[in-house]
Amino acid sequence: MTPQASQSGDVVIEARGIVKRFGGAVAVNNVSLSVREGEIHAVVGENGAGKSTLMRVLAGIIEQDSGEVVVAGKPLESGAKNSIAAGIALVHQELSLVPEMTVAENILLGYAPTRFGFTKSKELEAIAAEALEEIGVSVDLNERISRLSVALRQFVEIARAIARKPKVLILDEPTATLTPAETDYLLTMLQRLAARGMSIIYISHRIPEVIRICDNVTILRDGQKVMESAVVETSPEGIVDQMVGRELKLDLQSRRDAKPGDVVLRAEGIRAPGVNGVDLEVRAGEIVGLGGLVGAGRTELVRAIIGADNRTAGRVTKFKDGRARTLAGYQSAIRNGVAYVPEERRTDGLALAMSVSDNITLTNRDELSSFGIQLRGKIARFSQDLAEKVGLRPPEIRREAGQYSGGNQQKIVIAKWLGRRPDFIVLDEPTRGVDVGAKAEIHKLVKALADEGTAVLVVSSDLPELLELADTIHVIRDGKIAGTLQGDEANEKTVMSLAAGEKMVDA
Amino acid sequence: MRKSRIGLATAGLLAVAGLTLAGCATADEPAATDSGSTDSSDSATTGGETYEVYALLPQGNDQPYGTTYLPPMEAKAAELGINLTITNSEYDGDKQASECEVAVAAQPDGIILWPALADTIRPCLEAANAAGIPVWITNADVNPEDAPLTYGYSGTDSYGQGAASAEMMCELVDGAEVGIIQINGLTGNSVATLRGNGFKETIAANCPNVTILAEQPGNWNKDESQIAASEMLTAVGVENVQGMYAADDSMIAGGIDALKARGLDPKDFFITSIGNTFLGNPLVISGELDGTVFQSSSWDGENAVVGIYRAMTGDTSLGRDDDGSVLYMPNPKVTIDNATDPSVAPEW
Amino acid sequence: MAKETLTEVIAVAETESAITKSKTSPLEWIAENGIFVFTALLILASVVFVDGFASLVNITDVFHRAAPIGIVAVGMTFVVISGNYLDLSVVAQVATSAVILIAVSNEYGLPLAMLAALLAAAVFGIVNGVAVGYFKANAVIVTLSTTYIGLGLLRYFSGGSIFFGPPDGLIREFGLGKLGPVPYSALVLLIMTIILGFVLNRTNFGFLVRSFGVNERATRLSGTNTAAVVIGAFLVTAVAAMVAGWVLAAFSNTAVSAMSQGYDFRALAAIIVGGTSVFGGKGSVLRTLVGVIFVSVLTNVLVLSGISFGYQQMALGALIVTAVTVDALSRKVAKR
Amino acid sequence: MSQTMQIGERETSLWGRLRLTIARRTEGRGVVLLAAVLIVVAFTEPLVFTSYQVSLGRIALIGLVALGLTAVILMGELDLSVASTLAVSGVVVALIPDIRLGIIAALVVGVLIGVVNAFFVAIVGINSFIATLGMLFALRGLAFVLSDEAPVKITDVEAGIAFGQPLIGPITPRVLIFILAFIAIQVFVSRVKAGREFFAVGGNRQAAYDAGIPVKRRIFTGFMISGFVAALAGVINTLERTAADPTAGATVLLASFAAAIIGGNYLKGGRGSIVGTLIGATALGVLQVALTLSGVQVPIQQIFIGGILLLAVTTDPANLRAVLGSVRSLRLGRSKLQTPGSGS
Repeated sequence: MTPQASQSGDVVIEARGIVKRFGGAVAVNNVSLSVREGEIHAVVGENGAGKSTLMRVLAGIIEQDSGEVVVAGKPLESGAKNSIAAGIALVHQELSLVPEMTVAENILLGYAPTRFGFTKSKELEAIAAEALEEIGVSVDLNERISRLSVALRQFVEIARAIARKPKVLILDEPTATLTPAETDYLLTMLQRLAARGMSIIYISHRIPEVIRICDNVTILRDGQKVMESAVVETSPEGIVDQMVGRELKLDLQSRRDAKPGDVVLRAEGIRAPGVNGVDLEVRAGEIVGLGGLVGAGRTELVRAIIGADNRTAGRVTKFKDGRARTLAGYQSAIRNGVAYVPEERRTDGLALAMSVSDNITLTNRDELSSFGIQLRGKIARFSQDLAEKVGLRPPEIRREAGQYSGGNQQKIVIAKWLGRRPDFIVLDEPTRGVDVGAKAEIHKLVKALADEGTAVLVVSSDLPELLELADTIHVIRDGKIAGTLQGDEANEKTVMSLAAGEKMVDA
Repeated sequence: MRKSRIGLATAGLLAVAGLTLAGCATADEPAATDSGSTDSSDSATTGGETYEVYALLPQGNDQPYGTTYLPPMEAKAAELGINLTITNSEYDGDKQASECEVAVAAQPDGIILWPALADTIRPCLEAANAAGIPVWITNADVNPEDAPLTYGYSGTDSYGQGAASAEMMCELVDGAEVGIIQINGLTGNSVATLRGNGFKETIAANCPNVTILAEQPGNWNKDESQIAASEMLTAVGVENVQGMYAADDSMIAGGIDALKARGLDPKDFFITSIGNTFLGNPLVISGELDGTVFQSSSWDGENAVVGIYRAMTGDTSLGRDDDGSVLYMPNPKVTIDNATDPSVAPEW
Repeated sequence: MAKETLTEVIAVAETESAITKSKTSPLEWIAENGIFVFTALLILASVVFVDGFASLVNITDVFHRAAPIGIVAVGMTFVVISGNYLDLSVVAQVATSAVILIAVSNEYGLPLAMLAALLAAAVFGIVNGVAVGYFKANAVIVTLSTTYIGLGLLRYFSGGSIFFGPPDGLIREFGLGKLGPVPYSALVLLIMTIILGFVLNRTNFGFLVRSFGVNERATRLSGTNTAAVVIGAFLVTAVAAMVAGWVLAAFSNTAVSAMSQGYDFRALAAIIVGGTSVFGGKGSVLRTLVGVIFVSVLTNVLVLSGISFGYQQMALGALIVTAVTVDALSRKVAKR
Repeated sequence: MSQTMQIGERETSLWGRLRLTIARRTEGRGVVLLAAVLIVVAFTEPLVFTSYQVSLGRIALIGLVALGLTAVILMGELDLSVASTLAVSGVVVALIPDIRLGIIAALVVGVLIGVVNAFFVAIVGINSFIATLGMLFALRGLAFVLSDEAPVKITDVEAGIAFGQPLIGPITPRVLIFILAFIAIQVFVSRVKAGREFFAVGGNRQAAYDAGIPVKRRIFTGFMISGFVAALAGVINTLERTAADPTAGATVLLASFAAAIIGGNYLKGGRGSIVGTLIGATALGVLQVALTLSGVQVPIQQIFIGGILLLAVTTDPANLRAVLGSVRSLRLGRSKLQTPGSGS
């Protein structure tokens, strides 16, 4: 289904039948895409749909296995230098700035103007200033990046792209780390740039943003293009349907009826970098969700609560069969039945180079050893059971955790905590980078846990997920609870408006 | 940012505290071990005028020899009203050269120099002369061409020690056709080189009937020497070996243990060494070590001071022409006959 | 927030390569098990081509070479696997323990001497461990500074003199003792290897050392007191260094602050040749043992063939570089 | 809405600017230590200053190699082979009769060693720590082999001695070369594009690749610099001492590291400065000269330098913050321990 994309100006960049495999897995499967001068072209899709991979191919950072990229009629050789020469600039999703270099240097990283190899600092600063001027952000050019806020770094990233006077500007989730005001500013800025004839490829999850500024939208699912259309000819619902496919939608309705028990954990006046005084309670058998925009301080909050990061103020009390314990630090939290499934699975959740059973043993050492000596037989049985309980596929506990897909890895992380039979579990972005199937399974798992009486605290940026899982949703904004939504009063609109803290940026 | 500044402050304070502590340490030092710089009270006792002297040594109480070299030196200095400042370059030529610059800059009445590396001290000597500071060499002499730049030398003749050990070897062998193995000191160290050459060349000259079948460094170390010796025995075949030489007693002790470990009786071998230390002397008495060359650390230390005193008081002048400008340490050969003689009582 | 970052992309790549890993390339196999083969070959070649190598006395010599440095190395393996590069201060530790053993036992008897040595080792281990584990300071610099301090103290208090054990004491007997061609010192090495091997592979502590080496953050977030793990690793190294000091002292029945020079890098060399990765995580105590044997045999053979010290050093250097090159290349192949 | 938006603080007051500049520097600890040393020394051993040319000489001796090493450290790599490089180049210059030829040859050797190191690190992909460890052994061996395991006297001793003499005032060629080397490398990493990019290679290698920076070439440059500088030090030592010592540089490696670390260079790369290294070297040099003058015995000196080094690493602001933080949050929890049964 490809209704005519809106026409204006001539094609600047065109991708033809791009295929990119990693080993056997196909990340991008025969995707074509063309962008015209002055067009803002949205590329949307679920996590792992292949958006970023496709953009990396366009930016020449990775080479496609087949297909070609054509810029201004000429096929583009792979390689960062070539694509930059061809006027393509990519604003990376994970910030790719050098912390100890100045703003100006970062803006022209690798392309500083030189005379006999010497950097012409005057000219350097002039160009950098101009670029910042163009996006209308004012920041001290000689400041070290390491001393800038995340949002400011994001703008420096963009300035860096602009500084190369690109014909095509690719932005990968640029608003992920921005406040609504900043987001709004960014969007107007992009429209301004497009108006001056710059072609922009805009990757986002936030449909309203797409609706607001984009001319055409390409939707990817599982590495394939499922739809290309002029934005005016589609609707938010239409886009979401194409992004997620149907099955998840159905899940959305399957709320569980929770019967919360006693308070299991109470946090009072929690303060930490990015967290400004939060009180919350989680009850047995209750799933409490933390909503809000990225950068709102949700991860910081949960880490401060369980002590994974130091908190500057506040007190956390854990109740277990009537007895109250104040949690001093992370280790005491774990000892008192707290479990934590971290946001960064690959760096914080698992020792990828170790086997599944090793990872499971990591949290259950005491149970699996006597006098400090590990009991191999018990370890094997124990981890085998857990692997099967969480539906790890294949449940080969000798395999390296790193050999499993994202979904399975997440199951391993959950498994290693289930072994401790926690009565309070924190899940931070439990299904990030997880395929739809595994996602559903993990959701079932979490619900089951709650039904067994475990108190659950979920952080998620994936609204449907939050709405499906949580009985109570605290929406976090600027490190505080902006509002709390119970049961049916929670929906995409209410959550988002609380999260954005103002009239939502809307078409 | 604030915390980091606190960090810096703490670091600074502690650094200061540490430095002041060091000041105390230097003061307490003589109490702790009688070495290092003597405090002025010693010189005060002598009445008469006191001299400031820098002693640039490559070892101090971090080596057995230095440990027994220093006390007599300091005692003598106190007696002669000399105020010593002692440095230790740990056999690092560059470090000693730099210490020499420091010494010259301090404009003392005299400098005692124990070259870490004979080849590298020419600039130091020239600097000292330019500043009109007499330099007395101790323990290891400078190269002949540099001798004129010094007021004199007291100490052993490392080459001569090697030679003496070789002479004993020749006597022991007494014309027979024998093969021996040689254990050298630390590779690249000048004393090691001199002793080695002294031994080799004398053997070649006096008793060509002795063949050096193999040589390896023992790094002044007993354990390393034992392994090296044992491996050399294996390499050349025990049956071909009738003798062994090592550049000092610690190493020969290792070599002798290597023989014992093979159930061989050291007494059946011609074995010579250098030092007559606490380790070597008993071996001589027990007859396992046929001969060694006595080196007296106390003589060495004392005469270094005597020498510079002469230089400062004008008893001897620049160059080596006037008599008494060279005091060679008697290097008596120690064998079972005189091993118990008090004159060669081991000192280190 | 969706974050299909490069890491995710690589994740897929890794997954694939990992699964295809089942059929390993020959080069990889060599990188994995090469050291065992090479050691066997080296020994075989030496037996055939080097006269006297196979003799019992010489085997004893090889063991004497291997024992002290080997004991240090198997201990230091813990620090390396925990991803902290190495412990430079073993030089000071070995000498300290040796001097204490002889000097103190002469005065107050062996038991007290051993206790004192143990105390010194504990101090070394804890200082290093706390600085690295708790203050998160770089291990190389920390252990470098503790080397300075340790040697300084040792020299200051020992006055650098040589200490002699009694000509016929327990120490001496142990030093001379042999079981067939195998000196007791080598048996100690063997026992240490077995014990530490067990600790590393079968105990919670060893497990944590490994997982810390693989992924510090994940280990910490699993509720582990990682600082304690690091301190433990340095303590194991310190104790091993202490035992090495005893063995060394017993072997020569003398002790001096200047002994055990260069044990730091020589031990690391053996560990690396054994195939333990300095990135942490990968490696084993057994590998270190084999590495030590390889290096010792090589040195022994070079000496037997009358090769001078200079060439011996060059050979060792070349060996290290080749060992890691093979490893690196194999990893590159695996990537494809 | 407005066409420009203001994000993040911007200092305008002079004091603020000053604070900012200080905050941006990495040499903090070095400066503090240096200040401490200078103050104490001023009282205990004023001679250190009156005969400053000596102190200069010692600083140059310690610092030269450290400067080159810093270039590598900035990229998050290590070069353990500098000491051996120094020894080899020293022997080379002594072995070649013609001094000019010798110097050139020695320096070329140094650069080649750098190339070999870089080859293993950048091309083969070995961790620089191990690669250079291998070179440390191999090159030391080479020095022994070339020198036949004994010191080598240079042919033209007089020239050597002349080389040791001050040129202008207290400035000996060594000091002059040191200053020039400092200026050159400082300018290189602060003004030259390639040099600035060392920070990118060390600070965020992925970003460096993405930005099209030739990372491998930079690594080669870095190791060539440290090799060249180490060789330079070897040449200077040999000429000044009129002989080459194959065992030379025993103390160089550790001293250089100490200087770099005290100067606030971050071993993981990306953070630090040549100025810092200079400061670190100065602090160490002055300290050593002072200790020498006061006749402190070597063991005490070692305990001292070790202690200061230990301080320098454990007081890295980041580490300290972490420790303080965890201590505080621990207190936070402990202070409020409750009696069982309360609440719920």
